[in-house]
Amino acid sequence: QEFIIVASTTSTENSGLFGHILPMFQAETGIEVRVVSQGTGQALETGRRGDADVVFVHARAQEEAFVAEGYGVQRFDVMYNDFVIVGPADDPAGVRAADSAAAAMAAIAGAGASFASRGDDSGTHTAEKGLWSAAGIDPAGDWYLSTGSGMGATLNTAAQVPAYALTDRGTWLSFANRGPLEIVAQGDPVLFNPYGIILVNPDKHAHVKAEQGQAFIDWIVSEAGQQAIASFTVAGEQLFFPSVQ
Amino acid sequence: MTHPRPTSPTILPLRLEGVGYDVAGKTLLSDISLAVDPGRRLVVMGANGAGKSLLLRLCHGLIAPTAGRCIWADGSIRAHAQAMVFQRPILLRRSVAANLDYPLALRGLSRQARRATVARTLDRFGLGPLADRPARLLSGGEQQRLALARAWSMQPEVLFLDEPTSALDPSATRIIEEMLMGFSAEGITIVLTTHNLGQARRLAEDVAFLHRGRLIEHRPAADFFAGPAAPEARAFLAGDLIW
Amino acid sequence: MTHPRPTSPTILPLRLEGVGYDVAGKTLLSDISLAVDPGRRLVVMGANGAGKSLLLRLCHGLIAPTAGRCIWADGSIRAHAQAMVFQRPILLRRSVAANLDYPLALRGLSRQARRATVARTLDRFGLGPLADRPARLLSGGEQQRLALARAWSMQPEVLFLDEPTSALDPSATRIIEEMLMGFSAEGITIVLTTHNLGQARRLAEDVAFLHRGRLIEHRPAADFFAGPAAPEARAFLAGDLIW
Amino acid sequence: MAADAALMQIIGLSLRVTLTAVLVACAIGLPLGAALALARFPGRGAVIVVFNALMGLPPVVAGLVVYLMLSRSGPLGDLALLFTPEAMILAQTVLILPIVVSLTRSVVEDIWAEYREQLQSLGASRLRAVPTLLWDGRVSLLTGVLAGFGRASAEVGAVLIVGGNIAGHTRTMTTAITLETSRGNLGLAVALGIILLALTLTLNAVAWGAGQWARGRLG
Amino acid sequence: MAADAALMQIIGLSLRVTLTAVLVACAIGLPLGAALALARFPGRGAVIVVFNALMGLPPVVAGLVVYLMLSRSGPLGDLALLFTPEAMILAQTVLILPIVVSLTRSVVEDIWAEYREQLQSLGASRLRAVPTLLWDGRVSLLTGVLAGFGRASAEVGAVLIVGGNIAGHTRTMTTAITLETSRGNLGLAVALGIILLALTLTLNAVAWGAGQWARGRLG
Ligand SMILES: Nc1ncnc2c1ncn2[C@@H]1O[C@H](COP(=O)(O)OP(=O)(O)OP(=O)(O)O)[C@@H](O)[C@H]1O
Ligand SMILES: Nc1ncnc2c1ncn2[C@@H]1O[C@H](COP(=O)(O)OP(=O)(O)OP(=O)(O)O)[C@@H](O)[C@H]1O
Ligand SMILES: [Mg+2]
Ligand SMILES: [Mg+2]
Repeated sequence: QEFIIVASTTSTENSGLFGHILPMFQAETGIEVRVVSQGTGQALETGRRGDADVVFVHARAQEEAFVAEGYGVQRFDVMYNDFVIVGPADDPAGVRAADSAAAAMAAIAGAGASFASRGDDSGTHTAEKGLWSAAGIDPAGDWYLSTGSGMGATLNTAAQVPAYALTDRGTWLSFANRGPLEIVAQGDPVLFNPYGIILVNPDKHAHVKAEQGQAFIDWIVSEAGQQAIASFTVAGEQLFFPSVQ
Repeated sequence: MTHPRPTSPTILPLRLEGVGYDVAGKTLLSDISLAVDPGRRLVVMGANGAGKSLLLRLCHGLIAPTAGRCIWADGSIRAHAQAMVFQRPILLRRSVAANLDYPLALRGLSRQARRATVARTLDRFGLGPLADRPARLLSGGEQQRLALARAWSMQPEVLFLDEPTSALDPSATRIIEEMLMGFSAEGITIVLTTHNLGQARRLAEDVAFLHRGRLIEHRPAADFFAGPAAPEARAFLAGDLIW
Repeated sequence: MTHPRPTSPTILPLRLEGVGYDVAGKTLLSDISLAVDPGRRLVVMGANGAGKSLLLRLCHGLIAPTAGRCIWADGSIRAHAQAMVFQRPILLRRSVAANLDYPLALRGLSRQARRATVARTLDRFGLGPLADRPARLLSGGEQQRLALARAWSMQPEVLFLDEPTSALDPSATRIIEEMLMGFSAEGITIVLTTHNLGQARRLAEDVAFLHRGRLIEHRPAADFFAGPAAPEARAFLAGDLIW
Repeated sequence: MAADAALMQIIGLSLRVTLTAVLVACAIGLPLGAALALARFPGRGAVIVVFNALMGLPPVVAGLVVYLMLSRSGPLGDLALLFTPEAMILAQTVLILPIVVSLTRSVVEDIWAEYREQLQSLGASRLRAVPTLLWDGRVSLLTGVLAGFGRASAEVGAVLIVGGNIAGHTRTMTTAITLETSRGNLGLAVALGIILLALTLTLNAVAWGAGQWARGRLG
Repeated sequence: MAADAALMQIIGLSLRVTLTAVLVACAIGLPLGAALALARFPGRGAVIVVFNALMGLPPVVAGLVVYLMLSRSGPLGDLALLFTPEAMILAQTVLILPIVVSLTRSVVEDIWAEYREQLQSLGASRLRAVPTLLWDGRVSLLTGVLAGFGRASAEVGAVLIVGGNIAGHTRTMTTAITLETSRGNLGLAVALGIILLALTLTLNAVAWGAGQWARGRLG
């Protein structure tokens, strides 16, 4: 039984995407894909140490560094989803009125409303830091809760406090414990969240199953793979959008 | 005796009515009927494994009979105002003095009263120099002496003693025997087992003789030693029995 | 005796040279010099707490002297071919038969040889009916008998016995004494403590008398009982000592 | 994390939460375990089995249960305890209580087997025997308490859920280690683990010293 | 997860990993703990303290250490054990070994205090006394083994790191619970926790029954 190990992020695993597409790939090629879902930083570290054959994450700058250092062969765009800002339905900071993501963040900070940050250097956390700097704010204070946890745990926290939070739409749609939270801001192009896939460099780690790994990459960027991604829905909503035309 | 007199006995006699004791289908004691009368010195005799210790534990209320009943004069199953010295005394993992203090504290005596009683008891039993020693490191005889002292300090109306001098040297044995006679003179009831025939003769007013879990003689000591009716008892006194 | 003769003694005499034993700054034994000669019956006497059990444990090699030395004729510190019956025997949490089997298995005897020895021992000590009982539930005397049986089955050249009949009934005591005389006749060396003066008179060839951790007499039994030199020993024999 | 002050704060919180939880678990678990060793009642075996099994209570489940209790929508929501150190203490207490109870029961059962008749003869009720047995078994009980302490100090699943791992407020050593791991900072994670173990080691050394001293005095 | 087959597979893996780890930890830990109770050597106190402290080894740290060993860039990388059930067994064994060792030492020390002179007199060397003491202490040792089992079966931090929580391959009950929690499916997480506890309960009931039977035969 052939298999490869893919180090990926919790957001893709938690959303159920892999459960949807991997059986199709296996049916086609006979290759089993074992997905280890970790924080983005940890997933890249796993690749760097040669413990995965493929990494599949969303943190563009870090991915490019990974390739530049020679740990990855090449980065391929696969798909994107987007981030949304969620918050208490009564929207104490008036985020709904903001006309951009940065303005939304400024409103939260301005009102001193609670904000739950993942604080784990994940792709989502990196995107959040980008939004704060775009808003010209250095978030600190009692209202800013750095949970140091995965997306799900952070949303669990945000639902309880309640607090605003930045989350990817995939996790949000499949998240069951929303409490008073709902989407209060979305649609700004800066909330675009691209996923890349990279084969771990067999020159660094000779045991990497380059052939099967490349087969997976080839398939996922192929027509069939892209369609598989597009056909994945949660509650009737498409979560991920193919980025290969 | 420096020991205060106990209040007049009210819990005696203790009556055993058709008492039996089975464990796991084995009958260890059967059909024992017996009254422990107030103020008497009863010596329980019998070969090893005859059931003497079981009988004392039944009387003392530590095990419950599986047939018949043990009942005190006041109707209780397990009366206070009794104490027992075990064949193999169990000492607490504390000092000698703390072992003496423990049952007194259980009875709710004040710290002061306890200190006085402990001091008196240590002195009475020659345990003064050992007061601060960990009780479990004492020699065999010292442990037995401590167990005796502890029982004495509880001022019981009935005192059960299971081979209480088996580890004692001859002079200690003599002193303990004298003390037991003294208690008896104060009205304390004594139930004792011993394999020391001389001791039995010296102490017994009544004798109960057990054989394989049955009570086959219960008579005044003078009669018993003059010539027991049961052949087993006769053989026992002659040292004839073989296991 | 159905027991096979031991091979001729080579490990004796055991010599104690200026042996002392201190615990936590307290001197429990001091300056004991003594030889345990082959084939003799040595009875160690003394009041409670005199140090008899400590002396036996030192000789048997269970504790190491803090001064002086104990040395066997073959130069070893702790010889095999010895066995000891403790004042308070420790039985394993197993059946009576398994308790007898254990030391034999330690010696590497075959299953068959063990089964035969166990059967013979059970029979010899009247423990047959108790073979399958959990050893820890035996009566006090039965436990002591089992401990004696276990030591016997090990076919020692030297047998240490710490008050071995203290829990036995009179006839069991007599039988054990006869057996000890029998072992002695076979050449087994016996070191025994007892508070039973009659037993000491019956068994002793030599007497060692301890007083407060010191060896104050070590003489042939006849001399000792005729009239010990030391006043402490005289008082002890008269039962005069008080603690 | 780089700042020493932050590290100190995290260490302080870890110690406070764990030690308080151990203290509470002992205050309840030692007498309860001893009582369970002594008591005879129908269903006693079942209770013992349940406590034994609860030694295997998954921390996440313990955390979730406490979370659902303390949640704003839960029965105790009004106490506003969620995401506070108090909630973490509660979750850890739930987690280690079965360990303390089961190990205490086991130790006390052994001593009780030896002491039962003697204590009853001396006039001790079963209730009164509890402190006696705990005191006489103190050296052996120590290992069980240390096992509970170890479990609490190493635990992350429960404190993460009810504490939220909020920086500067409910972040402990273990949640910090988990965070650094998910950031891929494996070296830092291991370093934090070593600091935690060093703390644990120190506490254990002190406990052992105390135990030896007690044993010496007790013979 | 919905599929029963998947659930069965997860349960099977959990049991396999945990029971194997307990078995290995007992095979090493029981004799080692007993030996530690008997042996007298300089530094013995330190070794005991270290094992006591290691009861508080954070699972994440144990997981990381095993991870760093088994990683392709680690010393044992060529074994290709990472993200396999075997790696999980190894990590859990590391985790519960100190528990088994420490609790065994504590129990055996108590029996040894009673047995020492008698066993030496009967001719048992310290080495030979080890199996004797383990056998005679078997009822008391059971609770320690169950504590180790509980820790292993409830554990998630270490198996997550070295197993990777790969669906159908290294996903266990506890990692599934963690996953469902992070999905916000708290109800499902608690339900899985209850299944896990039910399994633990069953195993504990069997162990208790066996222990009672042994106690009956042993007196
Ligand atoms: N480990 C120990 N620590 C402190 N004191 C001890 C220890 N062992 C024995 N002792 C003390 O040493 C003295 C001698 O003890 P030993 O057991 O040898 O007495 P013995 O002569 O056998 O008395 P008995 O006739 O009562 O058995 C006693 O006073 C006892 O309390
Ligand atoms: N819990 C028990 N389970 C099984 N058998 C027991 C139990 N307790 C006592 N026995 C048995 O019952 C019999 C009587 O025991 P008991 O201790 O009363 O004897 P005893 O007359 O005191 O003997 P000794 O003179 O040796 O002390 C013994 O054969 C003993 O083995
Ligand atoms: Mg008896
Ligand atoms: Mg002695």
